This record gives sequence, C-alpha cells and structure tokens, in this order.
Amino acid sequence: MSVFHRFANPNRFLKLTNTVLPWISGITVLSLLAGLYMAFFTSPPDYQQGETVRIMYIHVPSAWMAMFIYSSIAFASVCSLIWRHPLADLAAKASAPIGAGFTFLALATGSLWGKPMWGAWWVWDARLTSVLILFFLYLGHMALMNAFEEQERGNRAAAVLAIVGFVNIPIIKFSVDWWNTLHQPASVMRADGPSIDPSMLWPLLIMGLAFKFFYLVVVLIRIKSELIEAKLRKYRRAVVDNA
Amino acid sequence: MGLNFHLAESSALILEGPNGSGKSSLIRILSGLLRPRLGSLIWQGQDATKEPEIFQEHIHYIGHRNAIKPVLTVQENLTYWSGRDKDDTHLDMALDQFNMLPLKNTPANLLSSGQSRRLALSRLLASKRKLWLLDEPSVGLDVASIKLLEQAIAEHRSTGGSVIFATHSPIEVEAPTKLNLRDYSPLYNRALINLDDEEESWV
Amino acid sequence: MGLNFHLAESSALILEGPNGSGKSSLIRILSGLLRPRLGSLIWQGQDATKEPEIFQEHIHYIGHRNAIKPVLTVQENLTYWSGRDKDDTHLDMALDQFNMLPLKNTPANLLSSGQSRRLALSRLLASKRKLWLLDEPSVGLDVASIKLLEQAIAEHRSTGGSVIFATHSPIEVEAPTKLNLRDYSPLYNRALINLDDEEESWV
Amino acid sequence: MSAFLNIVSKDLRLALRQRSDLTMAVLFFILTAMLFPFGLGPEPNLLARIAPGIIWVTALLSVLLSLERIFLADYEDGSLEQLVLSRASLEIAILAKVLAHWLTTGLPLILAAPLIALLFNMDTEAMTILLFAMLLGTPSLSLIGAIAATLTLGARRGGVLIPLLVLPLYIPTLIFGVGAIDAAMNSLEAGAVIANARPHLLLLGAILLVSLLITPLAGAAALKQALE
Amino acid sequence: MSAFLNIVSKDLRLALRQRSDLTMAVLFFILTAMLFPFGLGPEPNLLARIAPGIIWVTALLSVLLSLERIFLADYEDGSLEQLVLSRASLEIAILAKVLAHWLTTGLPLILAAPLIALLFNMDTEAMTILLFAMLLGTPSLSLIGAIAATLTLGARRGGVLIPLLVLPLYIPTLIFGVGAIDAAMNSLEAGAVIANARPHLLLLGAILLVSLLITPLAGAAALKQALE
Amino acid sequence: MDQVINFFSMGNYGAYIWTAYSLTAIVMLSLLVTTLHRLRKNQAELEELQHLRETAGQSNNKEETARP
Ligand code: HEM
Ligand SMILES: Nc1ncnc2c1ncn2[C@@H]1O[C@H](COP(=O)(O)OP(=O)(O)OP(=O)(O)O)[C@@H](O)[C@H]1O
Ligand SMILES: Nc1ncnc2c1ncn2[C@@H]1O[C@H](COP(=O)(O)OP(=O)(O)OP(=O)(O)O)[C@@H](O)[C@H]1O
Ligand SMILES: [Mg+2]
Ligand SMILES: [Mg+2]
Repeated sequence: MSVFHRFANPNRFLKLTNTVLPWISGITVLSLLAGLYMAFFTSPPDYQQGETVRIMYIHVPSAWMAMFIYSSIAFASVCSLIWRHPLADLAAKASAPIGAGFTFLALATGSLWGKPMWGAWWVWDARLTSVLILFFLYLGHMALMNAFEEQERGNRAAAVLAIVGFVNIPIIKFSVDWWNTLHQPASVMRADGPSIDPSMLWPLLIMGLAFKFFYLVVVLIRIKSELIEAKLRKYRRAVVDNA
Repeated sequence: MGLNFHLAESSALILEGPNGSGKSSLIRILSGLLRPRLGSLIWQGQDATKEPEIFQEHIHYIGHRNAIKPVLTVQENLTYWSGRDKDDTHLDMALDQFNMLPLKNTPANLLSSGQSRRLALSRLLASKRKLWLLDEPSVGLDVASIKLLEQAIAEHRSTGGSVIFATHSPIEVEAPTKLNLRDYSPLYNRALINLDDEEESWV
Repeated sequence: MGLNFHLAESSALILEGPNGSGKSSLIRILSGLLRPRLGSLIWQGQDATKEPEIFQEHIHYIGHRNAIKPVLTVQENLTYWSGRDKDDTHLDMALDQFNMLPLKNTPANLLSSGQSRRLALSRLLASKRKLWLLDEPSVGLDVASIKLLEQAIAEHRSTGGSVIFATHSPIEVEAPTKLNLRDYSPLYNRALINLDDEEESWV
Repeated sequence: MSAFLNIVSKDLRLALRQRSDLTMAVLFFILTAMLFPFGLGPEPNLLARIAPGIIWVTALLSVLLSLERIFLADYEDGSLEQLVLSRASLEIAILAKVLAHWLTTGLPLILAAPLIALLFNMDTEAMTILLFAMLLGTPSLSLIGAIAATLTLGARRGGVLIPLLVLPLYIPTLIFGVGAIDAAMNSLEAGAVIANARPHLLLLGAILLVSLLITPLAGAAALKQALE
Repeated sequence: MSAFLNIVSKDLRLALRQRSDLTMAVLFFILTAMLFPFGLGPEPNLLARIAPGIIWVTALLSVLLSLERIFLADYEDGSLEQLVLSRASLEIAILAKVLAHWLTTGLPLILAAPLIALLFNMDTEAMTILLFAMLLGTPSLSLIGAIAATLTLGARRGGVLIPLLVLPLYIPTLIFGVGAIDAAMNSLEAGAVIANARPHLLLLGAILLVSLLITPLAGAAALKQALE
Repeated sequence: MDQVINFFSMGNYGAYIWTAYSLTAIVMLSLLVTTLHRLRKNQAELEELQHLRETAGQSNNKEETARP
C-alpha cells in the first residue's frame, strides 16, 4: 500500500520518468541496431525455411510483446480495481494502443511468413485464432475506455474487461500444445531450455529486448502525456466554473 | 357538465387540481399528442381535432420528462432540438436566461435535476413558438430559478405569446386564468363516473 | 472548511441549497451509491466508507427516478421491491397510507406523475428500514399528498426511525435540523474552486 | 433464495407482458437460418455439413442482439439503484437476471433449433447432440453477454460496443458447440456418437462453470461503477 | 435537387457526429463473417466454396439491423412531420434518405468486403465480381428496407416486424448476388468469368431499377399514413 | 552490385521479408510519433492555461477579499 502510494505522487513519478527516459531510449536504439545487424548479416538462413526465417526476428518479439503488454494491462487493472490507484489506470490506458500495434504486427508478419511457408495467408488454427481474439480484446478495451463522458468510469469498465479477457493469454501460449496446429511449438520459452541454435537465438533475444525497451519508452511518454491531460481537464473545468 | 374554455393572445392559463385529476392529460390533448374521445379543439377558427399538424408548429410542449440526451453536452442538447445553428447567439441567450451558460459544455449526465429542468426550459426560448404548454415546469427548481421562469413567461407574454401550465407549487404570473380540474375528473367527482370517459376540451 | 454532521435516532435532517449545490450527490454518498473522494462515513461506530454494505440494509433510498415498471400494475411494482408476499397486508397498508389503494390494480403506465411518486413513497412503508434517504420526495405531489408524506415521516420517527431529505418546497416536520449546502459547493462558493475536489462527508 | 426467485419471476413477467422481447430472438434466429439455403444453394450434403456451424452462429447473433435489454431499462428507470441497495446480494441478483434472460431467449432458441435442424437435413443423432450442446452453451452466452451489458451501461455507444466486446469471448463456446455436433456426425458407429461428442460437451460445461463464477463478480463490479 | 442534397448532407453529418451509426454496420459485418470459420472449421476449400453465401447473408443482416434508424429518430423527434410539410416532394426526400443510408452502411460494407474475401481464400477474379455484385445489390437492400422501415413506423413492435417483412423481399437479391460469384468461380477459362456472371449482374440491376421505382411511391404513401 | 541485389532478393522471398520489416517500422514509428506529438501539444496547452490561471487567479483573489 505505502509502496504504491509513494509512486502515486505524480510529481515523483514524473521526476523518475525524466531521469530514466534518456537511458532506456539509448538502450532501445542500441539494441535495435545490434539486433537488426545480427538478423540480417550474422544469422544463417534456416535449412527448412530458407531466408524467410528472418521474419522471425520481428514476428516472435511482436508476439511476445502482444502477450506481455496484455498481461501488464491485466495486472494494472487488478491494482486499479483493488487499490484504486490512479497510476495503474494511466498505465493501462497508455499501454493498450501499443499492445494493439504489436498484436497487429504479430498477425501481419505471421501472415507474411505463412504465405510462403504454408501456402496461405491465413489458416484457422488455434494459435492464430486466439491471437486474433487478442487483437479484438485490445480494440474492445480501447473502445470501452473512451466510451464514457467520465474518464474514471471508462477506466473501471475497461479494467474489468481486461481481467476477464486475461483468460485468453494462457490459451494463446498453450494452444500449440493443446491442439495440433500448423504453427510452431515454443522453442525459446520452454521448461527444458531453448532448443534453437545460438546463432539464431541471440539476434532473437536482442530484438526481444529492443522491443521491450521500445515499449517502456513509449508507455512512459504516454503516461506523462496522460498526466498532463488530467491536469488540463481539471484546469479547464475550473476555468468554466470561474466563468 | 363539460369543460369549455377559450384562450386569447398574451394570456396565461393555470391548470390546477389534485394528482390524477387530468392536468397532464389535458395538456397532451392540447398539444395533439393525445386525441380527445369527445369534444373538439379549435385553433384560430379552424377545427384542429383531427389534424393537429395545423397548429403544432405554433406550440411548444414540455412534459414531465426532460427529453435530454445524457451523452450530449448542454449546448448540443439545446442545438439538437432548436434546429438552429450551433453558433447561433439565440442559443446562448436562451441558456443565459436560465443561468445555464456556465454549464454550456458540461455533459448532460452530470447535471443535477434542477439543472436538467432548466435546460429543458431554455428550449422554450431557443425556438420561438406562440403557445407554451408546460407540465409542472417548476419541478426541481430552486427559488431563484422559479423567478427566472416567471420572468421568461412574462417576457413571452409581452410579445404576444400565451402559456398554459399545470403546477402544484405556486408560480406567479400576472392576471392568470385559473382552472381547477378536480370537478371534471371522475376520480374526484363521483357524478362523472357513470358517464364514461368524458374528458373533453374546446380551445 | 469541511462539512461535518452527526445524526441521532428519531431525528430529521433537511438538506437545502440551490440547484447543483450537491444535495443529491450527498444523499447518494450517504446511501453508498457514490464513493466520497475524501472524508468518511461512520455508521453506529463503524467506518462504512469502504464497505457500504454494512449499513445498506438499514437505509431506504428514493431518488429522483421512481423505479417503476410501466407494464406492471401498482401492486406488482410494490410487491417486487418490498420482497414481501403478494397478499401481505402490509402492502395494502402501505398503499393506503399514500391513498393509492383504489389504484392497486392499475397498470403503472397509466399513473399520473404524482401517483407514481406516491407509489415510490409507499415502498418506504412496505419495507421497514431505519434511515430514509429521500431526494425531493414531494416532487409532483399535490397538497393533500404532501400532508400524507409528513404524516408518514412523523410516524416513522415516532418508532425510532430517522430521515434525511433534500427538498426545494417546504415539507413540515417537527424539530428538523437544517443544512444548507450552498456554502459547501464550489459552484456557489468561489473559495472552494482552487481546493481541488473537496466533496466530503462525515456522518 | 427468495430474492433470486423474486427477480427471476418479475423479469419473466415483464417479458411476457411485452411479448416482443420474447419473440424477437427466436424470430431472428429462424429467419436468419433460413437465409443460408438460399445463399448457399440447395445441395443437401453441403447443408448438412455446415448445419451445426450455421445454427450456432445464428443462435449466437440472436442472443447478442438481445443483450442490451438485460440491464438497460433498469438502469434508465432507476430500478438498478434499488437493486444495488436492496438486501439481496448483487451477485445473486445478477445471476437471477441472467437466468431470466436465458429463459426468454436461450430456451426459445433451443426449442426452435430442431426445426432448423430438420430444414438442414441433420440426422436425429446429431440433433440430440445439438440440443445437449445448446443446453450447455446458451447459458454461457447469456452469462458472458451480461458482463458486456453491464460494462457498457451509460456508454456513449453502448449498442455498438456490445458486439465488439462480446463476440471474441463467444468464440470458444462456438468452437466447442460446433465441435460436439461435428464429432457426432462423423462417428461411424452409432455407439460412438456420445463418446465422440463427450470431450466437447465437457469443455462446454467447463466454460459454463467458469462463466458462472466470473459473471457475478465482474458484473457486480461493473454495475456498482455504472451507478457512481 | 437542392432539397435532395440538403437532406443527404444533413443525414451524413448526423451519422458522422455519432460515429456509432457509421461503424456499427461494418463492425457487425466483419465480426460476424469471422464467426463462420470458427463455426465451420478451417478447411480452405469449404470456406472458399461457401464464401459468397456467407458474405452476402452477413451483409444483408448488417443492413437489416440498421434499417430501423432510417426514419425512426426523425419520426420520434418530429422532424418527419417537418419533412412532410416542407416544400420538397416526399418521394425525393425518401430517395435522399435512402442514399444517405446507403452511403453510411452499404458503401462501408463494400469497402470491407475484400478483407473478408481474403480471409476466406477467395481468388481475385471472384472478388472483383463480388464487388460489382455488391455495388449493384446493396442499394436495393437499402431501398427495399426503407419500405419496411416506413411501414413499421409507430407500430408497437416495429423492431421485430422489420426482419419479418424485409427478409423475404431480400431473397432475390441474395440469390442473384451469390449466383454471380458462383458463376465466376466456376468458370474454367479466365475470359468466361464476366460472360458467366453477366446474367446475374443484369438481374441485380433489374432489381435495383424496380426498387428505385417502387420505394419512393410506397414509402411516401406509408409515411403519410404513419403521421396520421 | 550482385551482392546487394542478392541481399535484397532474399532468396526470392524479398517481397515478404521487406514488407514485414517495413510494416513493423511503420507501426512502431507511428506509435512513437503520435505519442510525441500528443505530448508536445499537451505541454504547450498546459503552459498556456497555467499562464491564464496565474493572471486569472490574481484577479480572483482580489474578488474574494472584496466579498462580504
Ligand atoms: C498470422 C499468423 C501467426 C500468428 C498470429 C502467430 C502468433 C505467434 C505467437 C503468439 C507466438 C509466441 C508464442 C510463444 O511465445 O509461446 C509465435 C511464435 C512463433 N511463431 Fe508465429 N504466428 C503466426 C504465423 C507464423 C508462421 C507462418 C510461422 C513460421 C512458419 C511462425 C513461426 C513462429 C515461431 C518460430 C515462433 C517462436 C516460437 C518460440 O520459439 O517460442 N508463426 N507466433
Ligand atoms: N389511457 C388512459 N385510460 C384511462 N385512464 C387513464 C389513461 N391515462 C391516464 N389515465 C388516468 O387519468 C388520470 C389523469 O392523469 P394525469 O396524468 O392527467 O393527472 P395529472 O393531473 O397530471 O396528475 P399529477 O398532478 O399527478 O401529474 C390518472 O388517474 C390516470 O390514471
Ligand atoms: N461526476 C461528477 N463530477 C463532477 N461534477 C459532478 C459530477 N456529478 C455531478 N456533478 C456536479 O455536481 C453538482 C451537484 O449536483 P447534485 O445533483 O448533487 O445537485 P442538487 O443539489 O441535487 O441539485 P438539484 O436541486 O438541482 O437536484 C452539479 O453541478 C453537477 O454538475
Ligand atoms: Mg401530471
Ligand atoms: Mg438533486
């Protein structure tokens, strides 16, 4: 409780943000450059999939981010509903569009990979389907958040939705194990350690890192922006009341 | 037995009577929303019982419900019904008369009950009609707002308009005609009970 | 600066203040429907701000809207909310107190506004709660019905009940405590504007 | 318990009084299902093959269109405030309202389903499984839909939001509902029908249990906010 | 003519203001169309085979659900009376309102159709014919629907009545709309695609012409009655 | 030159790979750009309002002391 409320102070949060932002921006740029270089020049083509394997270095991190961001939103929603913590609402609100963007990327790059590999842009298997559902959940979350005159009400409603929709995340993760699908089973994040070659694993991990820091940068800026907007709303109200 | 009345220009008719005596029903008949079972309605010499359209463009009816869309702001609500342009100064003047100008950009779902009622009333000024039909206009208004309403009615009458309203709490207007409906209602006048639905009206 | 009050048994608190001064908001906070931004609510020694459930079974709230289903009859509407059996004599007594017994089997969509309000009020008597929270209970009532309401309140207090109500028109009760909210509302008291949302309440 | 029955019976009485509520879902179901033979051509094999999917999708849409009314009227006329303040626990009240909704939409759909199944040349065994699957599945539709209905109360575009929120959540029910019937239709021996359909039916049951748990909690949270 | 444009532009502005009207039909179209693969299983051949039927039925339902609002709001707030009383001919006014309706529902549907076609593995030629067929067919849907919308104004259960009245009248459009695409998909040589689809497209055109003639007349008569 | 062409053709899968990468670039960049744009706009507006408030606040205070 007290830990939470220390960060509830928006000014403290802003100060913290301003100090870390340059650092994480730097990490993002560096890891992105390194990852791209390795993806294109040091990693070999796959013996089965040929050059198309290079799509993996953006497809898989996007898919990870899609699930990670949704989970973060669900966590923030729990905080928001139980502790009514304003920062949790802001974080959820700021994250949703980024998550939707990455989900879209996972879908689009997956399609672009699927056409040469499976011969179809789209197949209706469990993994693909559940990611599509995730995309709609993001859209619903964003729509619900903005559907009310009072921001607070939108935040709460969206929080409930995010928690209910969290059921989908394990389904995405384990769909490849529970149903037989065309899609590849997990080869990095599995209980017995990664099963892919280091020459491909490293660029993949570095790109994953880059995407995660990119998310951090954008989400922090968005929260900052939201904080200012909240202040603006209050001022505008006061101006109107003064009139 | 029947109920018979006539309304001149610039006049005010107050309908009184206990709950259920038929004030609202009479107002709805006058507005053409209900059709009388018996009796007829004459508007400027024309029989308007069957075709309420011929005078509906001259009246403005405000009933118990405020017909406010909660998702629109105060200003949008007013614009929507007045048929005027959004920037028309008439709208601001109408809001100002009922002291709603500061709330112009507030979403209507945040309004208090009295504020909603004032918004409904400010429509009267935004669309200038000859005859106002008001059903308990002062419900929920505080003392100051009732004064504003009385002012608005006085001004309306000074420009040749008329007003008919039903009310339980006093609204002061100059030289009103009063009509107590208790005696015309089967609920309160037992003599009427066997006469089957004699709710009637001539204007 | 804050608003602070305490309510004893058998007492009556009247909330006054102009439109938008926060009477309805305060009543909703007291009923637990709204949560206060600041301040707390103490019910019989327990802090009930976070868990309104612990006292909600002792209060009865009647807001601006009557919560009446138009397709059900008067009796069916009352039965539903009282949680009593259809043939319970309490229901008839409750209806009788507000002179609604003759309309028992009328579909609620035919009720006049005052009759609907009386139906809503008769719920107070059908389910016996300790604290009544009434938001403008007399809206739409004729003079006789306001008397009935005053009687009902007096009886309720004589059996140890309390009542808090907001009103613009006078309702006479014995030895009321009055609270004018004008001074606590940012809309009317400019000093409050810069204090950021200080809507508050302690019971 | 009595509060529960009280709410159910009142909602049922309301629905019976304004019968349009009762007929709308069923009528929409039947009419829409009948469009498909026109759209797909009259090949009996094709129709029988896709019948389960069509019936489920159509049932889902019919339920979807009736979701808004579960809470909207109560919200607008102030009954919801009374419900929240009444002694009955809000969770129970929500379950009661959902039950009433199911009795007035889900149940009629199940009763109408054999008619549609006949039209699509489904055989009797598949039809039995269809009925079982719907019996297990339609309550979940009402339950999940109720969450969306509470979340969108007072929203600027409530009517549009509901499909967006609800359809993604309906997909698992749809998949297993159809799966059960497909499994039944594809089993060669008569005895295997139930054995084949069973895992799907069990999953439908699991969804029902989960939504029975989640709906009251999520719904109660959402309703309280809607009134703030 | 200026009265016509006036009505069209006013209706469009209203639709844009409350965007829900605009997005509702399209969103419903996309979401519903996507339900079918879940319901029917993922066989690409089956999906491609039934794609035209699914797309047309779904489009038809989306239009159906938006019919009520063509006249209802205007009826309830009294604008319709003003319209009848205004100098503009009522027939023209009806056509203008139908055009506005088509621009806000039919056109977005056509724009969204290629996306759905892709998901169903339709090939490019069939897709072109689909777009042509929808371009000819969806205006008829709006026109025919407008008659039902005027007829049910003020009816106690207007919302329920509309599907009942309108779906039978939509069936010819549905049949020829699907027929055109089926013909295109079944033509073996590339050159024959258009030749094969042509009779169906011509029939769609004929339906459009007939409904262009009938709707203003029937609609005007119905509107005048509704206001009595 | 050949090497460059080879690189860009990606074993004939160039179209897929480059579309995937450019789509990713577009989405991520537009997320960043819209975010920064909104921040700038809000900051500017905040400064303006704060300025307004300061001047208005002073006159307001005077009014208050003048109140009976
Ligand atoms: C639209 C289509 C696709 C979607 C929605 C999709 C979705 C996903 C998701 C959500 C993950 C993360 C799984 C996890 O972390 O457990 C993933 C990983 C992966 N996907 Fe896809 N995918 C698609 C198409 C493809 C295609 C066509 C291929 C290659 C033939 C592919 C190859 C992979 C690989 C190799 C992984 C990494 C698995 C791991 O190492 O954990 N995906 N995909
Ligand atoms: N269609 C109808 N058929 C028969 N009686 C009706 C009908 N509609 C309303 N009533 C009855 O007519 C009476 C008059 O109702 P009305 O609403 O006009 O009263 P009112 O004078 O406005 O009362 P209030 O002061 O409470 O608003 C009521 O008793 C009502 O029950
Ligand atoms: N969620 C909210 N956020 C900010 N202001 C609000 C909110 N809800 C209501 N208000 C404002 O609070 C004020 C108090 O409203 P309230 O309904 O309590 O007034 P009231 O005293 O009951 O007035 P009336 O006599 O008209 O019923 C109004 O000005 C309203 O605009
Ligand atoms: Mg009345
Ligand atoms: Mg109030």
